[in-house]
Amino acid sequence: MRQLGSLRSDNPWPIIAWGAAAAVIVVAGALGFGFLDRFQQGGPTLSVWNAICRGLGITADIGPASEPQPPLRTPTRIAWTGATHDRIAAGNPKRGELVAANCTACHGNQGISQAGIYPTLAGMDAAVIYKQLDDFRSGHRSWGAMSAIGQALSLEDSADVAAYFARQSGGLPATTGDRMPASGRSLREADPAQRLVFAGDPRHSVPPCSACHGPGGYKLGTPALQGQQVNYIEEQLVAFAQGLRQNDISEQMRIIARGLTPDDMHAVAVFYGVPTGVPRAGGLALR
Amino acid sequence: MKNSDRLLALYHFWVAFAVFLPAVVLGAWQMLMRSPLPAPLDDTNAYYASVTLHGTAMAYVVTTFFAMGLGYAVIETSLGRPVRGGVAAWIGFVVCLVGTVMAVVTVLSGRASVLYTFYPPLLASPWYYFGAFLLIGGSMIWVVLMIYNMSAWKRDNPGQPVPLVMFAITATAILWAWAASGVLIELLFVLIPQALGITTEIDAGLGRTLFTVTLHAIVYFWLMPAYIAFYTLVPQAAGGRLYSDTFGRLTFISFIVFSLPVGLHHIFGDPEIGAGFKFLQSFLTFFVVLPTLLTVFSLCASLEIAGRVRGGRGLLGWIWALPWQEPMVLAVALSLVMLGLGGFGGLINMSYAMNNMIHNTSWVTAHFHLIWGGAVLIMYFAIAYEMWPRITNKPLRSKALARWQLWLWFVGMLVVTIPWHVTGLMGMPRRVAAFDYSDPFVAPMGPWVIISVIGGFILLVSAILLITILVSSQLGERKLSEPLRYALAVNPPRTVPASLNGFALWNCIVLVLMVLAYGYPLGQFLFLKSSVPAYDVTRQAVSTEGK
Amino acid sequence: MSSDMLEPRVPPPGGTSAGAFADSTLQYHVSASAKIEHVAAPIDAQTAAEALKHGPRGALVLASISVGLLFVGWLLFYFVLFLPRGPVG
Amino acid sequence: MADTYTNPLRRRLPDGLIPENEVARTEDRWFAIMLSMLGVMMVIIVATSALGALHPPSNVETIDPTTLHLGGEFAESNLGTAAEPDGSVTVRMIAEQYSFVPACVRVPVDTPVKFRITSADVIHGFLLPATNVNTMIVPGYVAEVGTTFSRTGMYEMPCDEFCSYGHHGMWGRVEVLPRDQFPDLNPVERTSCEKQ
Repeated sequence: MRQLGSLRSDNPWPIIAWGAAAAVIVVAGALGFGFLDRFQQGGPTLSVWNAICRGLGITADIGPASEPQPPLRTPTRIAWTGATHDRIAAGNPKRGELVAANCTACHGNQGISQAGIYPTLAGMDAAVIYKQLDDFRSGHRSWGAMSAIGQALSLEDSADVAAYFARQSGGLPATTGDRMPASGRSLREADPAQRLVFAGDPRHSVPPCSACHGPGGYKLGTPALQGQQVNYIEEQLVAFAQGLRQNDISEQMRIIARGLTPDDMHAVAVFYGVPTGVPRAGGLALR
Repeated sequence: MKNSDRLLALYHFWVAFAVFLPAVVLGAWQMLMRSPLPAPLDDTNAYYASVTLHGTAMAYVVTTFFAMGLGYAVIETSLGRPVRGGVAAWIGFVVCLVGTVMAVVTVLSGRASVLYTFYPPLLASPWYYFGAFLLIGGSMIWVVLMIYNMSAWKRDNPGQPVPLVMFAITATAILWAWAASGVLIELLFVLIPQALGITTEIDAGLGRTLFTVTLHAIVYFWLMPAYIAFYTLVPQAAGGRLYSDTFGRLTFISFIVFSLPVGLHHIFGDPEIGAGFKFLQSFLTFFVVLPTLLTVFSLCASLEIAGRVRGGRGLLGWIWALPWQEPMVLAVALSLVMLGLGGFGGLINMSYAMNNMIHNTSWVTAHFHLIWGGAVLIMYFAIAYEMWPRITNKPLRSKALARWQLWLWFVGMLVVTIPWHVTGLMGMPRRVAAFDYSDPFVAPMGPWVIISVIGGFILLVSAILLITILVSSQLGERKLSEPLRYALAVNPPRTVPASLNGFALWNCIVLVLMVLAYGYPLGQFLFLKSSVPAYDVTRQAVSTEGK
Repeated sequence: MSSDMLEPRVPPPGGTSAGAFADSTLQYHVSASAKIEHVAAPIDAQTAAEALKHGPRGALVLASISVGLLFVGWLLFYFVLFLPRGPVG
Repeated sequence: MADTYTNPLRRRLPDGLIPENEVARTEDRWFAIMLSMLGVMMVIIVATSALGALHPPSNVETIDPTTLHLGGEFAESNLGTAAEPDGSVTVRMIAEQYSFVPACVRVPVDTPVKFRITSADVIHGFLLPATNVNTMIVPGYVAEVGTTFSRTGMYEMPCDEFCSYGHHGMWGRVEVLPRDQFPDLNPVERTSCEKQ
């Protein structure tokens, strides 16, 4: 602080420095807030007051589209809010086991499916099961008996049964994010399935499946696919591509499936899936 | 030099260079990965982990350890007395080293592929954040020691000018303290609470804005050792004297003042900051160019003195008369060329709306590789060649090899970055693991990318050569070396105005400028409702926690 | 290789390291280092003054050319590349 | 000359063999030249930015990313290109891990286009090569960037910010159509580049 007090003639720097700093800030502030911000792309020139607000980031021109809105279509009722997480986390697997007794006829003992059209549920993320059940309940997803079953289940039932299946082993592996690096997991890979799964197809807006479905990647609301039924995976991809299934949030899977050819879909399904009736060794169908 | 201080400097330098070499290997592999050429272990996930590690190593580890080592060497040689607080210095060293190991191991395990810039709401394993916090926080011990040593010397030598090199390295430490405040606050109050599950939501805008407090000034923290060499080592290596001591002091002061309230120019493309503050900081950024422009002239003038004394005639004849066999003189010339090219890229980036042309393209990668990886790092090499005989008492093995190393680094860096500038203008995004070169849009970039890969491997050869020279010199015969010498100005000042001999005034100005430039942009997050759920890259979300 | 060792540094004509000549400026060496053995003044101030008797003309020319190129390049980028890419805001 | 020049800011600096004044004068001159060069650049930036209303995209507007699909501006039925009464168009998009939604949009040439984009999860980037359209997409905020395309054709749209493991697969497209073709498109055709 000694320096600050010394405004003697042998140290002109405090005056120079404070003066220069003040000048720079005043000029920059006046230009940035009072002048430049008045001009906007495709809009009228703003008053100085509005320009200052815009400069600060307080904008007034917020509002929905001015043209007539198309009728609202929502893919699902579920949103990944804290409340949803809490409800799923509150699921009681013991109670879920009782509810799940109704499921095993199709989805197999402990949720390990033996039939190609029914997905394996054992080890599936509880959030995924919960969301799909709610979509069946609300009609955002429809498939045969599942719509009726969904409507018969309460929210609590859904959370419980989701918790039960999520804890069953021998089905789908948990995605932990851990994975040793391995060769052949880039766009150079010749095998189309391996390439799609690990590198995607950027030209057709297809990201790598593994980034969300594993191995190695995970995304909220996304099922792990290793060990799922081949037919089921392929069928769902076709349904997403053709718009028969539309319950994916923000068109996530519809966009991707539209970029896949039928051959791609089959290759990916075979890569991930376990053909029906093949016994699983050690619980994990890892490649 | 006292033996303990010698070891202190040597250990810091060795951590820096030991981390540097593998980081270059990663860089070369990454270039291969994103090129059309075949790559070993081509795994896109590994690429993102590698980018995280390369960035963390180069941006935090190499630079921090190098600056700390240089600081301790400078204290002893410029103040002419041993480092005070040696125990604290070793504690700082260990803390930083533990942080480094923690961060590196976590990234290698694949649990922290969030890049060294963190990118909330992506969330890494808490161990990565702890590691980064210990590394950066540990270096604050060094900051305190630098300030303490300088003020203790000033107290003991009233009225004397602080040696320019000590003034400069203390300026570096003070700048680092200011710069690190952003990332430390982000780690402590945004990332670590979220990673530990203490908070449920994260404000990505707040995290990014805090990081920009660090993001520009950290670059000048990396840069300042190079400028220290420009002002205090180069003139004597060339055989002349420093043109102006005052210019040097003003340069380092300007870096402190103007490299801090300008960080928002890194997020010109972000929606959380109003246009007014973007322009304000763009305007201030123009002033951070000034010290570099002043240095270019001052450095040329110092070299001109040397060249003319050595018999150079005519307007530019002094250039040829310089002792080019000296690694330091060669390095400074190569550094200036890269500084010019990289600086040009920087002028484009900082020019308000023009940033949109190249924001987040490979142009930006090219820019900071030229500045830091080129202009700055080549001076780190030259400083190491200068320091090694002094701190090991073993002469440098071969100056010819050192010259080769510097030339290879220079050529490699240009071959790497010139194509990146071109592809950046073509619209190639950065931080991308793989490109589909069969896409007609990407295809024309292929040849450029292949050229840059060649440069990457030239850099790798140069890095290996550097380590070879340092190791073989250190294993050589012990021989008493000349002491490290700092350039005397043509007019050495007898006294220096108080403001050019300390930092109180400048810290006050920085504080005021930071409040004006960052007060509202950070304060707005108190009332903006913009917190979002985090996306943990390492484990599943809450739904299967109970598994 | 051995002749290529770093030390001793070949002294340039007209002087050697600090203390080798009588130079009045050396008594104010503290601005470089508090210890005279760490001060480099390979030439005395008189020689330096002689070298700069016309001012740092060469340095001015060299620095002006480099900075001039930067400036011209910036203008080209601004008007030839940036503005034709269309408005943004 | 050198002796008569006294810079008031540099009084009491030490004198040496080269008159300190001389050094100071050269320094001041160089400083002034550099300052004016930067000044010229700043004047150019301010003038062109004012004339062309050029700014970095800086619309500060917050939104809840978890409920975008439940209604409001970014519900899926509302995404894509919408014509405004004043003749301009607004493109609404979501960026999510690891897609742009819609993956391809169509807009008319020589028409003011305003992109309004938000993220459903993490940070993404939005870049149209060979234009100045470039903005970060930060979750919790709506990014807004406007331009006018002067050239028809297909523009690639890579995500230009690291958004985790699938980042390299996140590419979208914008197709700029001749002005007369655009009004004939129905809303579905505007938000999909597949041949109808």
